[in-house]
Amino acid sequence: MMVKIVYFAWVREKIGKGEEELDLPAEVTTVADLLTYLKTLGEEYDEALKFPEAVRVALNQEHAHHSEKIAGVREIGIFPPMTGG
Amino acid sequence: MMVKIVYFAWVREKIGKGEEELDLPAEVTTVADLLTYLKTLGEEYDEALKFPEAVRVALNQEHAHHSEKIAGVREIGIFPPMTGG
Amino acid sequence: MSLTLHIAVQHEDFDPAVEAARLTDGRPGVGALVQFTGFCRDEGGRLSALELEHYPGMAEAELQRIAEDAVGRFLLIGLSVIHRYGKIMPGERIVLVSATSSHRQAAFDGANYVMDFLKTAAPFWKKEHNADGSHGAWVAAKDEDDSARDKWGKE
Amino acid sequence: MSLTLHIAVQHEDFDPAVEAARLTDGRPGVGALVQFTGFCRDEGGRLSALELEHYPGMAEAELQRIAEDAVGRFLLIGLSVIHRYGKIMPGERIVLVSATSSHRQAAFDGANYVMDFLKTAAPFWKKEHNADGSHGAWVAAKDEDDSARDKWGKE
Repeated sequence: MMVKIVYFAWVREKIGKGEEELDLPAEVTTVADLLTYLKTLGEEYDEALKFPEAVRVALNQEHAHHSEKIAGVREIGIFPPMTGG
Repeated sequence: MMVKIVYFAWVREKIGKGEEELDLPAEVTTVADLLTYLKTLGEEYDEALKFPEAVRVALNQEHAHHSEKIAGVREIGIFPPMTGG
Repeated sequence: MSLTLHIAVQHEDFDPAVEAARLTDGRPGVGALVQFTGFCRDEGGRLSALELEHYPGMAEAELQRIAEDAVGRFLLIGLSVIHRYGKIMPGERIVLVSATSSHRQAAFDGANYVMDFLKTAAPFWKKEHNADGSHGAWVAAKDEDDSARDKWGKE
Repeated sequence: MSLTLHIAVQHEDFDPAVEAARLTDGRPGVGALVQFTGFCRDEGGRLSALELEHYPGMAEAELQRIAEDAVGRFLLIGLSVIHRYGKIMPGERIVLVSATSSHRQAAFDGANYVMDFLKTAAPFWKKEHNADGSHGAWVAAKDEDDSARDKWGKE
Protein backbone atom coordinates (compact mmCIF):
# COMPACT_ATOMS: atom_id res chain seq x y z
CA MET A 1 0.00 0.00 0.00
CA MET A 2 1.43 3.37 -1.10
CA VAL A 3 0.89 6.23 1.31
CA LYS A 4 2.15 9.77 1.75
CA ILE A 5 3.56 10.42 5.20
CA VAL A 6 4.10 13.97 6.48
CA TYR A 7 6.13 14.90 9.56
CA PHE A 8 6.01 18.07 11.65
CA ALA A 9 7.97 19.91 14.37
CA TRP A 10 10.56 17.79 16.20
CA VAL A 11 9.39 14.58 14.52
CA ARG A 12 10.23 16.24 11.17
CA GLU A 13 13.58 17.52 12.46
CA LYS A 14 14.63 14.15 13.90
CA ILE A 15 13.63 12.13 10.83
CA GLY A 16 15.26 14.78 8.66
CA LYS A 17 12.47 15.20 6.09
CA GLY A 18 9.04 16.78 5.88
CA GLU A 19 7.34 14.10 3.80
CA GLU A 20 7.85 10.90 1.88
CA GLU A 21 5.93 8.27 -0.09
CA LEU A 22 6.20 4.78 1.41
CA ASP A 23 5.05 1.37 0.19
CA LEU A 24 3.87 -0.25 3.41
CA PRO A 25 4.06 -4.04 3.93
CA ALA A 26 0.68 -5.81 4.12
CA GLU A 27 1.09 -6.61 7.83
CA VAL A 28 1.02 -2.87 8.71
CA THR A 29 -2.70 -2.38 9.32
CA THR A 30 -3.03 0.08 12.22
CA VAL A 31 -1.43 3.38 13.25
CA ALA A 32 0.48 1.51 15.99
CA ASP A 33 1.78 -0.99 13.40
CA LEU A 34 2.94 1.91 11.23
CA LEU A 35 4.88 3.55 14.05
CA THR A 36 6.56 0.21 14.88
CA TYR A 37 7.42 -0.32 11.21
CA LEU A 38 8.85 3.18 10.76
CA LYS A 39 11.25 2.55 13.66
CA THR A 40 12.89 -0.18 11.56
CA LEU A 41 13.73 2.22 8.71
CA GLY A 42 16.81 3.73 10.35
CA GLU A 43 18.37 5.23 13.44
CA GLU A 44 16.75 8.64 12.88
CA TYR A 45 13.27 7.05 12.72
CA ASP A 46 14.01 4.94 15.80
CA GLU A 47 15.12 8.09 17.66
CA ALA A 48 12.12 10.20 16.55
CA LEU A 49 9.62 7.49 17.48
CA LYS A 50 11.40 6.16 20.58
CA PHE A 51 8.22 6.78 22.60
CA PRO A 52 5.44 6.07 20.07
CA GLU A 53 2.74 7.05 22.59
CA ALA A 54 4.26 10.57 22.63
CA VAL A 55 3.40 11.28 19.01
CA ARG A 56 0.02 12.13 17.50
CA VAL A 57 -1.23 10.85 14.18
CA ALA A 58 -3.74 12.18 11.65
CA LEU A 59 -5.32 10.04 8.91
CA ASN A 60 -6.35 12.12 5.88
CA GLN A 61 -5.92 15.24 8.06
CA GLU A 62 -8.13 14.06 10.92
CA HIS A 63 -6.84 13.10 14.37
CA ALA A 64 -6.73 9.30 14.86
CA HIS A 65 -6.15 6.93 17.78
CA HIS A 66 -3.16 4.59 17.52
CA SER A 67 -5.55 1.64 17.33
CA GLU A 68 -7.21 2.87 14.13
CA LYS A 69 -6.86 1.02 10.82
CA ILE A 70 -5.03 2.74 7.97
CA ALA A 71 -6.44 0.81 5.01
CA GLY A 72 -7.27 3.16 2.13
CA VAL A 73 -5.74 6.22 3.79
CA ARG A 74 -3.91 8.53 1.34
CA GLU A 75 -2.04 10.81 3.78
CA ILE A 76 -0.76 10.15 7.28
CA GLY A 77 0.55 12.99 9.47
CA ILE A 78 2.89 12.27 12.39
CA PHE A 79 3.71 15.02 14.89
CA PRO A 80 4.16 15.97 18.56
CA PRO A 81 1.28 17.20 20.76
CA MET A 82 0.06 20.56 19.46
CA THR A 83 1.24 23.85 20.96
CA GLY A 84 -0.54 26.55 18.96
CA GLY A 85 -2.64 29.43 20.20
CA MET B 1 -30.12 65.60 60.19
CA MET B 2 -29.77 67.25 56.75
CA VAL B 3 -29.09 64.84 53.91
CA LYS B 4 -29.05 64.98 50.12
CA ILE B 5 -31.21 62.30 48.52
CA VAL B 6 -30.81 61.40 44.84
CA TYR B 7 -33.28 59.31 42.83
CA PHE B 8 -32.72 57.39 39.59
CA ALA B 9 -34.69 55.63 36.83
CA TRP B 10 -38.34 54.84 37.65
CA VAL B 11 -37.90 55.89 41.28
CA ARG B 12 -36.93 59.36 39.98
CA GLU B 13 -39.78 59.42 37.48
CA LYS B 14 -42.42 58.39 40.04
CA ILE B 15 -41.22 60.83 42.72
CA GLY B 16 -40.92 63.50 40.05
CA LYS B 17 -37.52 64.88 40.97
CA GLY B 18 -33.87 63.85 40.67
CA GLU B 19 -32.69 65.09 44.04
CA GLU B 20 -33.64 66.99 47.15
CA GLU B 21 -32.25 68.06 50.54
CA LEU B 22 -34.25 66.70 53.49
CA ASP B 23 -34.06 67.31 57.23
CA LEU B 24 -34.71 63.84 58.62
CA PRO B 25 -36.45 63.36 62.01
CA ALA B 26 -34.24 61.91 64.76
CA GLU B 27 -36.12 58.60 64.79
CA VAL B 28 -35.03 57.83 61.20
CA THR B 29 -31.82 55.89 61.87
CA THR B 30 -31.63 53.14 59.25
CA VAL B 31 -32.16 52.82 55.49
CA ALA B 32 -35.43 50.96 56.19
CA ASP B 33 -36.58 53.78 58.50
CA LEU B 34 -35.81 56.30 55.74
CA LEU B 35 -37.86 54.42 53.13
CA THR B 36 -40.81 54.20 55.55
CA TYR B 37 -40.49 57.92 56.33
CA LEU B 38 -40.33 58.94 52.66
CA LYS B 39 -43.62 57.11 52.00
CA THR B 40 -45.31 59.63 54.33
CA LEU B 41 -44.19 62.63 52.24
CA GLY B 42 -46.87 62.28 49.57
CA GLU B 43 -48.71 60.02 47.19
CA GLU B 44 -45.90 60.03 44.63
CA TYR B 45 -43.40 58.83 47.28
CA ASP B 46 -45.85 56.19 48.52
CA GLU B 47 -46.30 54.95 44.95
CA ALA B 48 -42.56 54.94 44.15
CA LEU B 49 -41.69 53.08 47.35
CA LYS B 50 -44.75 50.83 47.52
CA PHE B 51 -42.45 47.80 47.68
CA PRO B 52 -39.45 49.09 49.66
CA GLU B 53 -37.62 45.77 49.26
CA ALA B 54 -37.66 46.37 45.47
CA VAL B 55 -35.41 49.45 45.65
CA ARG B 56 -31.67 49.61 46.20
CA VAL B 57 -29.94 52.21 48.32
CA ALA B 58 -26.42 53.65 48.30
CA LEU B 59 -24.90 55.57 51.24
CA ASN B 60 -22.23 58.05 50.13
CA GLN B 61 -22.21 56.27 46.73
CA GLU B 62 -21.68 52.75 48.14
CA HIS B 63 -24.31 50.00 48.07
CA ALA B 64 -25.95 49.51 51.49
CA HIS B 65 -28.31 46.97 53.04
CA HIS B 66 -31.65 48.24 54.27
CA SER B 67 -30.58 47.48 57.84
CA GLU B 68 -27.62 49.87 57.75
CA LYS B 69 -27.49 53.04 59.86
CA ILE B 70 -27.48 56.39 58.07
CA ALA B 71 -25.96 58.58 60.81
CA GLY B 72 -23.41 61.00 59.34
CA VAL B 73 -24.19 60.10 55.72
CA ARG B 74 -24.11 63.10 53.35
CA GLU B 75 -25.72 61.57 50.24
CA ILE B 76 -28.26 58.77 49.88
CA GLY B 77 -29.11 57.28 46.47
CA ILE B 78 -32.39 55.42 45.91
CA PHE B 79 -32.93 53.46 42.69
CA PRO B 80 -34.22 50.24 41.09
CA PRO B 81 -32.02 47.16 40.56
CA MET B 82 -29.32 47.98 38.05
CA THR B 83 -29.63 47.10 34.36
CA GLY B 84 -26.42 48.38 32.76
CA GLY B 85 -23.97 46.50 30.58
CA MET C 1 5.28 44.71 36.12
CA SER C 2 3.14 47.78 36.75
CA LEU C 3 -0.63 47.47 36.49
CA THR C 4 -2.66 49.45 33.96
CA LEU C 5 -6.19 50.25 35.16
CA HIS C 6 -8.53 52.49 33.16
CA ILE C 7 -12.14 53.36 34.04
CA ALA C 8 -14.37 55.69 32.05
CA VAL C 9 -18.07 56.63 32.05
CA GLN C 10 -18.90 58.76 29.02
CA HIS C 11 -21.53 59.50 26.40
CA GLU C 12 -19.14 59.30 23.44
CA ASP C 13 -18.39 56.05 21.64
CA PHE C 14 -15.02 54.37 22.32
CA ASP C 15 -12.48 52.50 20.20
CA PRO C 16 -11.64 48.90 21.22
CA ALA C 17 -8.31 49.21 19.34
CA VAL C 18 -7.28 52.15 21.54
CA GLU C 19 -8.00 50.13 24.70
CA ALA C 20 -6.14 47.11 23.29
CA ALA C 21 -3.11 49.33 22.63
CA ARG C 22 -3.37 50.91 26.09
CA LEU C 23 -3.03 47.45 27.67
CA THR C 24 -0.50 45.81 25.33
CA ASP C 25 1.86 48.40 23.80
CA GLY C 26 5.36 47.96 25.18
CA ARG C 27 4.28 45.03 27.37
CA PRO C 28 5.92 41.85 26.02
CA GLY C 29 4.77 39.91 29.10
CA VAL C 30 1.15 40.08 27.94
CA GLY C 31 0.14 36.76 26.39
CA ALA C 32 -3.63 37.17 26.31
CA LEU C 33 -6.16 39.95 25.74
CA VAL C 34 -9.90 39.41 26.11
CA GLN C 35 -12.26 42.18 25.02
CA PHE C 36 -15.98 42.11 25.67
CA THR C 37 -18.16 44.58 23.78
CA GLY C 38 -21.84 44.96 24.63
CA PHE C 39 -24.15 46.32 21.91
CA CYS C 40 -27.60 47.87 21.86
CA ARG C 41 -29.93 45.27 20.29
CA ASP C 42 -33.06 46.22 18.35
CA GLU C 43 -35.03 43.28 19.84
CA GLY C 44 -36.26 42.16 16.45
CA GLY C 45 -37.05 45.70 15.32
CA ARG C 46 -39.12 46.57 18.39
CA LEU C 47 -36.67 49.20 19.71
CA SER C 48 -35.48 52.47 18.19
CA ALA C 49 -33.00 53.27 20.98
CA LEU C 50 -31.99 52.71 24.59
CA GLU C 51 -31.62 55.59 27.03
CA LEU C 52 -28.93 54.86 29.61
CA GLU C 53 -29.17 56.70 32.92
CA HIS C 54 -26.35 56.53 35.46
CA TYR C 55 -25.44 57.75 38.95
CA PRO C 56 -22.56 60.19 38.31
CA GLY C 57 -19.69 59.64 40.68
CA MET C 58 -20.98 56.33 42.02
CA ALA C 59 -20.89 54.73 38.56
CA GLU C 60 -17.16 55.43 38.23
CA ALA C 61 -16.49 54.45 41.87
CA GLU C 62 -18.37 51.15 41.56
CA LEU C 63 -16.62 50.24 38.29
CA GLN C 64 -13.30 51.02 40.00
CA ARG C 65 -14.19 48.71 42.94
CA ILE C 66 -15.24 45.89 40.59
CA ALA C 67 -12.10 46.36 38.48
CA GLU C 68 -9.79 46.26 41.51
CA ASP C 69 -11.48 43.08 42.73
CA ALA C 70 -10.97 41.46 39.32
CA VAL C 71 -7.31 42.49 39.09
CA GLY C 72 -6.57 41.02 42.52
CA ARG C 73 -8.58 37.87 42.00
CA PHE C 74 -7.24 36.90 38.56
CA LEU C 75 -3.78 38.57 38.70
CA LEU C 76 -4.47 40.68 35.64
CA ILE C 77 -1.73 42.82 34.06
CA GLY C 78 -4.21 45.38 32.78
CA LEU C 79 -7.92 46.12 32.85
CA SER C 80 -10.00 48.79 31.11
CA VAL C 81 -13.73 49.32 31.64
CA ILE C 82 -15.69 51.90 29.62
CA HIS C 83 -19.47 52.36 29.93
CA ARG C 84 -21.55 54.83 27.93
CA TYR C 85 -24.66 56.73 29.03
CA GLY C 86 -27.35 58.71 27.20
CA LYS C 87 -29.27 57.71 24.07
CA ILE C 88 -27.77 54.79 22.20
CA MET C 89 -29.10 53.38 18.92
CA PRO C 90 -29.37 49.69 17.94
CA GLY C 91 -26.02 48.39 16.72
CA GLU C 92 -24.06 50.93 18.77
CA ARG C 93 -21.59 49.91 21.48
CA ILE C 94 -22.63 50.35 25.14
CA VAL C 95 -19.82 48.82 27.17
CA LEU C 96 -16.26 47.59 26.65
CA VAL C 97 -14.22 45.49 29.08
CA SER C 98 -10.61 44.70 28.13
CA ALA C 99 -8.45 42.42 30.28
CA THR C 100 -4.84 41.32 29.82
CA SER C 101 -2.80 38.64 31.54
CA SER C 102 0.07 36.27 30.88
CA HIS C 103 -2.27 33.37 30.19
CA ARG C 104 -5.66 33.08 28.56
CA GLN C 105 -7.93 31.78 31.31
CA ALA C 106 -7.18 34.71 33.64
CA ALA C 107 -8.01 37.18 30.87
CA PHE C 108 -11.28 35.36 30.05
CA ASP C 109 -12.26 35.11 33.72
CA GLY C 110 -11.29 38.72 34.47
CA ALA C 111 -13.46 40.16 31.70
CA ASN C 112 -16.36 37.77 32.47
CA TYR C 113 -16.21 38.61 36.20
CA VAL C 114 -16.25 42.36 35.52
CA MET C 115 -19.30 42.01 33.25
CA ASP C 116 -21.21 39.88 35.79
CA PHE C 117 -20.66 42.38 38.60
CA LEU C 118 -21.10 45.42 36.35
CA LYS C 119 -24.55 44.09 35.34
CA THR C 120 -25.71 43.69 38.93
CA ALA C 121 -23.81 46.38 40.86
CA ALA C 122 -22.84 49.31 38.61
CA PRO C 123 -25.51 52.05 38.85
CA PHE C 124 -26.79 52.19 35.26
CA TRP C 125 -30.40 51.81 34.13
CA LYS C 126 -31.82 51.26 30.64
CA LYS C 127 -35.05 52.73 29.33
CA GLU C 128 -36.43 51.50 26.03
CA HIS C 129 -37.53 53.76 23.17
CA ASN C 130 -40.06 51.88 21.06
CA ALA C 131 -39.80 51.92 17.27
CA ASP C 132 -43.58 52.48 16.99
CA GLY C 133 -43.36 55.66 19.10
CA SER C 134 -45.26 54.20 22.06
CA HIS C 135 -44.12 54.84 25.63
CA GLY C 136 -41.03 52.75 26.41
CA ALA C 137 -40.47 50.77 29.61
CA TRP C 138 -37.54 50.61 32.00
CA VAL C 139 -35.67 47.38 31.45
CA ALA C 140 -36.25 44.99 34.38
CA ALA C 141 -33.32 43.37 36.17
CA LYS C 142 -32.96 39.68 35.38
CA ASP C 143 -32.61 36.86 37.90
CA GLU C 144 -30.16 35.22 35.51
CA ASP C 145 -27.80 38.16 36.02
CA ASP C 146 -27.81 37.50 39.76
CA SER C 147 -27.13 33.81 39.08
CA ALA C 148 -24.27 34.72 36.72
CA ARG C 149 -22.73 36.88 39.45
CA ASP C 150 -23.20 34.21 42.10
CA LYS C 151 -21.12 31.69 40.11
CA TRP C 152 -18.01 33.54 41.35
CA GLY C 153 -18.83 32.66 45.00
CA LYS C 154 -18.73 34.94 48.01
CA GLU C 155 -16.04 37.57 48.25
CA MET D 1 -30.54 34.95 11.25
CA SER D 2 -27.76 33.65 9.00
CA LEU D 3 -24.53 32.50 10.60
CA THR D 4 -21.20 34.15 9.82
CA LEU D 5 -18.23 31.77 10.06
CA HIS D 6 -14.71 32.81 9.07
CA ILE D 7 -11.55 30.69 9.34
CA ALA D 8 -8.09 31.78 8.22
CA VAL D 9 -4.54 30.44 8.58
CA GLN D 10 -2.02 33.01 7.36
CA HIS D 11 1.41 34.49 7.94
CA GLU D 12 0.24 38.12 7.80
CA ASP D 13 -1.02 39.99 10.85
CA PHE D 14 -4.78 40.57 11.18
CA ASP D 15 -6.98 43.42 12.40
CA PRO D 16 -9.38 42.70 15.29
CA ALA D 17 -11.53 45.68 14.19
CA VAL D 18 -12.07 44.07 10.78
CA GLU D 19 -13.23 40.83 12.40
CA ALA D 20 -15.50 42.76 14.81
CA ALA D 21 -17.09 44.54 11.85
CA ARG D 22 -17.43 41.25 9.93
CA LEU D 23 -19.51 39.83 12.78
CA THR D 24 -21.53 42.89 13.83
CA ASP D 25 -22.12 45.25 10.88
CA GLY D 26 -25.79 45.25 9.93
CA ARG D 27 -26.67 42.74 12.65
CA PRO D 28 -28.80 44.53 15.28
CA GLY D 29 -29.54 41.20 16.99
CA VAL D 30 -25.94 40.94 18.21
CA GLY D 31 -25.76 41.94 21.87
CA ALA D 32 -22.31 40.62 22.75
CA LEU D 33 -18.91 40.29 21.10
CA VAL D 34 -15.98 38.56 22.79
CA GLN D 35 -12.56 38.78 21.15
CA PHE D 36 -9.56 36.81 22.37
CA THR D 37 -6.13 37.84 21.10
CA GLY D 38 -3.07 35.70 21.85
CA PHE D 39 0.33 37.42 21.77
CA CYS D 40 3.93 36.24 21.49
CA ARG D 41 5.51 36.79 24.94
CA ASP D 42 9.21 37.47 25.40
CA GLU D 43 9.34 35.30 28.56
CA GLY D 44 11.11 37.99 30.54
CA GLY D 45 13.49 38.84 27.69
CA ARG D 46 14.61 35.22 27.10
CA LEU D 47 13.01 34.95 23.63
CA SER D 48 13.69 36.88 20.43
CA ALA D 49 10.89 35.20 18.44
CA LEU D 50 8.61 32.19 18.05
CA GLU D 51 8.54 30.12 14.88
CA LEU D 52 5.07 28.69 14.26
CA GLU D 53 4.86 25.56 12.12
CA HIS D 54 1.51 24.23 10.92
CA TYR D 55 0.03 21.33 8.96
CA PRO D 56 -1.36 23.06 5.83
CA GLY D 57 -4.86 21.88 5.02
CA MET D 58 -5.39 20.08 8.29
CA ALA D 59 -4.93 23.31 10.29
CA GLU D 60 -7.80 24.98 8.43
CA ALA D 61 -9.94 21.83 8.56
CA GLU D 62 -9.43 21.35 12.30
CA LEU D 63 -10.21 25.02 13.07
CA GLN D 64 -13.37 24.65 10.98
CA ARG D 65 -14.41 21.54 12.96
CA ILE D 66 -13.77 23.29 16.30
CA ALA D 67 -15.62 26.42 15.14
CA GLU D 68 -18.66 24.45 13.99
CA ASP D 69 -18.76 22.61 17.32
CA ALA D 70 -18.67 25.94 19.19
CA VAL D 71 -21.40 27.52 17.04
CA GLY D 72 -23.73 24.57 17.63
CA ARG D 73 -22.97 24.23 21.31
CA PHE D 74 -23.35 27.91 22.28
CA LEU D 75 -25.80 29.07 19.56
CA LEU D 76 -23.38 31.72 18.31
CA ILE D 77 -24.47 34.25 15.67
CA GLY D 78 -20.94 34.59 14.31
CA LEU D 79 -17.47 33.18 14.84
CA SER D 80 -14.11 34.11 13.34
CA VAL D 81 -10.85 32.26 13.99
CA ILE D 82 -7.53 33.47 12.56
CA HIS D 83 -4.18 31.82 13.35
CA ARG D 84 -0.80 32.97 12.05
CA TYR D 85 2.24 30.85 11.17
CA GLY D 86 5.90 31.60 10.52
CA LYS D 87 8.24 33.79 12.54
CA ILE D 88 6.48 36.03 15.06
CA MET D 89 8.21 38.55 17.33
CA PRO D 90 7.42 39.28 21.00
CA GLY D 91 4.43 41.61 21.28
CA GLU D 92 2.99 40.48 17.94
CA ARG D 93 -0.43 38.83 17.66
CA ILE D 94 -0.59 35.06 17.02
CA VAL D 95 -4.26 34.16 17.19
CA LEU D 96 -7.64 35.92 17.22
CA VAL D 97 -10.98 34.36 18.12
CA SER D 98 -14.09 36.56 17.80
CA ALA D 99 -17.53 35.29 18.87
CA THR D 100 -20.91 37.02 18.77
CA SER D 101 -24.25 36.10 20.32
CA SER D 102 -27.39 37.72 21.65
CA HIS D 103 -26.18 37.45 25.25
CA ARG D 104 -22.81 37.70 26.89
CA GLN D 105 -22.20 34.28 28.42
CA ALA D 106 -22.56 32.45 25.09
CA ALA D 107 -20.01 34.78 23.50
CA PHE D 108 -17.56 34.30 26.41
CA ASP D 109 -18.04 30.53 26.39
CA GLY D 110 -17.80 30.27 22.60
CA ALA D 111 -14.46 32.09 22.42
CA ASN D 112 -13.09 30.26 25.47
CA TYR D 113 -14.14 26.85 24.06
CA VAL D 114 -12.50 27.55 20.70
CA MET D 115 -9.23 28.54 22.39
CA ASP D 116 -9.19 25.44 24.62
CA PHE D 117 -9.69 23.08 21.68
CA LEU D 118 -7.44 25.09 19.36
CA LYS D 119 -4.60 24.73 21.90
CA THR D 120 -4.94 20.97 22.12
CA ALA D 121 -6.23 19.93 18.68
CA ALA D 122 -5.24 22.43 15.97
CA PRO D 123 -1.99 21.29 14.29
CA PHE D 124 0.36 24.16 15.14
CA TRP D 125 3.73 23.89 16.89
CA LYS D 126 5.90 26.61 18.40
CA LYS D 127 9.70 26.67 18.34
CA GLU D 128 11.53 29.23 20.44
CA HIS D 129 14.27 31.52 19.13
CA ASN D 130 16.47 32.53 22.06
CA ALA D 131 17.52 36.14 22.52
CA ASP D 132 21.10 35.04 23.30
CA GLY D 133 21.38 33.25 19.95
CA SER D 134 21.52 29.76 21.49
CA HIS D 135 19.58 26.86 19.96
CA GLY D 136 15.86 27.23 20.76
CA ALA D 137 13.60 24.41 21.91
CA TRP D 138 10.19 23.24 20.72
CA VAL D 139 7.55 24.35 23.19
CA ALA D 140 6.20 21.37 25.14
CA ALA D 141 2.47 20.73 25.39
CA LYS D 142 1.06 21.53 28.83
CA ASP D 143 -1.12 19.22 30.94
CA GLU D 144 -3.07 22.31 32.01
CA ASP D 145 -4.19 22.77 28.40
CA ASP D 146 -5.66 19.26 28.44
CA SER D 147 -7.39 20.06 31.74
CA ALA D 148 -8.76 23.31 30.31
CA ARG D 149 -10.19 21.39 27.35
CA ASP D 150 -11.66 18.69 29.57
CA LYS D 151 -13.72 21.25 31.54
CA TRP D 152 -16.14 21.29 28.57
CA GLY D 153 -16.97 17.58 29.10
CA LYS D 154 -17.26 14.86 26.49
CA GLU D 155 -18.76 15.71 23.12
